[in-house]
Amino acid sequence: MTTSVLAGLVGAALVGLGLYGLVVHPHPLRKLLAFNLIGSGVFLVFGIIARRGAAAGFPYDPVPQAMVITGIVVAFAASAVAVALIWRLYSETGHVTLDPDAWTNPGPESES
Amino acid sequence: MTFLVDLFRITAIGTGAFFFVAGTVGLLRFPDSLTRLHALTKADNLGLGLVVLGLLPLTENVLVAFKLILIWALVLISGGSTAQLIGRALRSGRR
Amino acid sequence: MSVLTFIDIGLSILVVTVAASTIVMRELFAAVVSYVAYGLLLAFVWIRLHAPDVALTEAAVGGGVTGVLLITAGKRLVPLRRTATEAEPTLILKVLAATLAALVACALAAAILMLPDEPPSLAPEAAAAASGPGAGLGNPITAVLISYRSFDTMLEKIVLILAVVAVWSIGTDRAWGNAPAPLRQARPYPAMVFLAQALVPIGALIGIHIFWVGADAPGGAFQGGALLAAMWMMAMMAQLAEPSRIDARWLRLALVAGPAVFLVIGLAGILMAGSFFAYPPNLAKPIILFIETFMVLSIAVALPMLVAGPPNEGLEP
Amino acid sequence: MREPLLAAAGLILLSVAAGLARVLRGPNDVERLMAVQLLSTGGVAALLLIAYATNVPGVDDVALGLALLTAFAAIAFVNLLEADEGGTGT
Repeated sequence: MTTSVLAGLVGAALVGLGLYGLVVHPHPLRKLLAFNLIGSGVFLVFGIIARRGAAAGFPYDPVPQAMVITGIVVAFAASAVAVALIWRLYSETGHVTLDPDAWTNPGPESES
Repeated sequence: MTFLVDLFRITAIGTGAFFFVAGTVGLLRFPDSLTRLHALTKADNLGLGLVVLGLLPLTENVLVAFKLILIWALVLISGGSTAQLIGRALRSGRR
Repeated sequence: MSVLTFIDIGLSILVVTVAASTIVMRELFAAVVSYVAYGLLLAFVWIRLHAPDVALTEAAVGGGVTGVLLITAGKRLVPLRRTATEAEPTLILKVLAATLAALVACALAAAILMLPDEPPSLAPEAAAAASGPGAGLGNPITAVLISYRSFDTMLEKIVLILAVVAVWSIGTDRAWGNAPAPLRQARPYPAMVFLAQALVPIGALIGIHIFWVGADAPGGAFQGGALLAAMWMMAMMAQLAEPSRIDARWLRLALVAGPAVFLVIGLAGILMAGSFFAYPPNLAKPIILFIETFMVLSIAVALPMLVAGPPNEGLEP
Repeated sequence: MREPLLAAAGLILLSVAAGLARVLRGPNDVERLMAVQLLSTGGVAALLLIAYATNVPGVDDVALGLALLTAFAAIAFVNLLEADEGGTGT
């Protein structure tokens, strides 16, 4: 059981956990969080491919690592757009939900 | 000489690790949030300082050694201030 | 079984447990705290994979800034934080989802365990790039980012700008040109102001240092820029700075500076070295540092604007 | 020479893990904030020890970044908690 295999299994577990959260959570921000979990799991799988690709005197293959760095920043940009969309949805409808039926009903804050 | 340096290093790092364990024991055993905060902030910052001290002989040059000390200083400043903020939030929460 | 193996196994269990707690926590705040802790812990795994560059990026962007983005969003949606917005899924759906997720995870794990024994590697090509157009860079990852895969890096900066444009466009028409809502409404505690005043200058210096050493050691434009962005946001939270109006000229110039300089120099490569994004070998290092300087600027400006969100409608007094 | 370093790192990591389990469980949100504190001290110490034992270069910079980011995250969390108490606009 080498470090990279272990990290790869962690990556697989993270993808699974994130997928479960994405399906189960009704709140869009929680879905976004779960989605980021999937993303970092995929990055970890990239990371072990980088570590296994050690060659030419490097302890790792720099190309996948560079792609992961790019990927982390792009994932953040996408999350920011998603957050802005959720905010606008809330200010338009008074709801934070992806269920279109709820948009026509009175807001949940009037009930509680 | 090397023996003395090794002894110093192992003593410092070992004591540092001990303080981390002590901090966690406090965190788990103390009765309320403020005392737990106390255990965490005091013991762990001392532990980090000792670990940094123990790592200093391993650094390759003065710049790296300086950076290690800077790390500790940063954690001390931010740890102290955030502890203050957390304590304040705790008190206003209880009111 | 060495001590290191124990650490690896313990670390893996810890990361997966904290990740699971971001999913199972009932409240958003608790989930976000777990997520930040998870992002910081993930840096350890990257260090174990000998990837300090990625560790720093993951801690800064994946843990810190994404966490703050979610916190800020949660804060703006405070009225709905406690109430359920939709019915919880039924038990059957949960079991189905768990089965599906477990199947996907197992398939992925199987693929990882069955990776070919002779791992494919682009390291030799990257090494060639590092000794060719990226000459003089001691950090192979920076060489890959700026030279071997320069196109990706430039387009990634453009993605950041597009994201800023998208976030601004999501605001209402009336708000166009205004500043985003401040990151903090109430007056900050003195301890918070002290902390920001002490850390922001040191942090900015560290950010620039990490960018500067990125040519030869772990670090680089992304990591340095992300730290600078974090420091700017910290100043905004302590009310030492306000978010800029989105129609400010300096802001827009700073946003496009990185990709624009990159593109111009890439085009100049056609004239000077014969192909797009080729650098004359003897000038490669100064040119790359020149491009990276503007990229740091763009990243340091884009990330806080993405966190601050769309422009604010009401003109606050 | 690396075994003592790793043993210390393992011990610190273990106490960080136990502490995280305690504070993340709550019950109040302020207590959860201590998770960030825990990682800024214990996390940085364990990171430095592991990196020195396994010869990963440039980890001092990673640790510097980690120290800054934990402070940043702590400020952001305190910010949210106050909004929760209804403390807006003074």
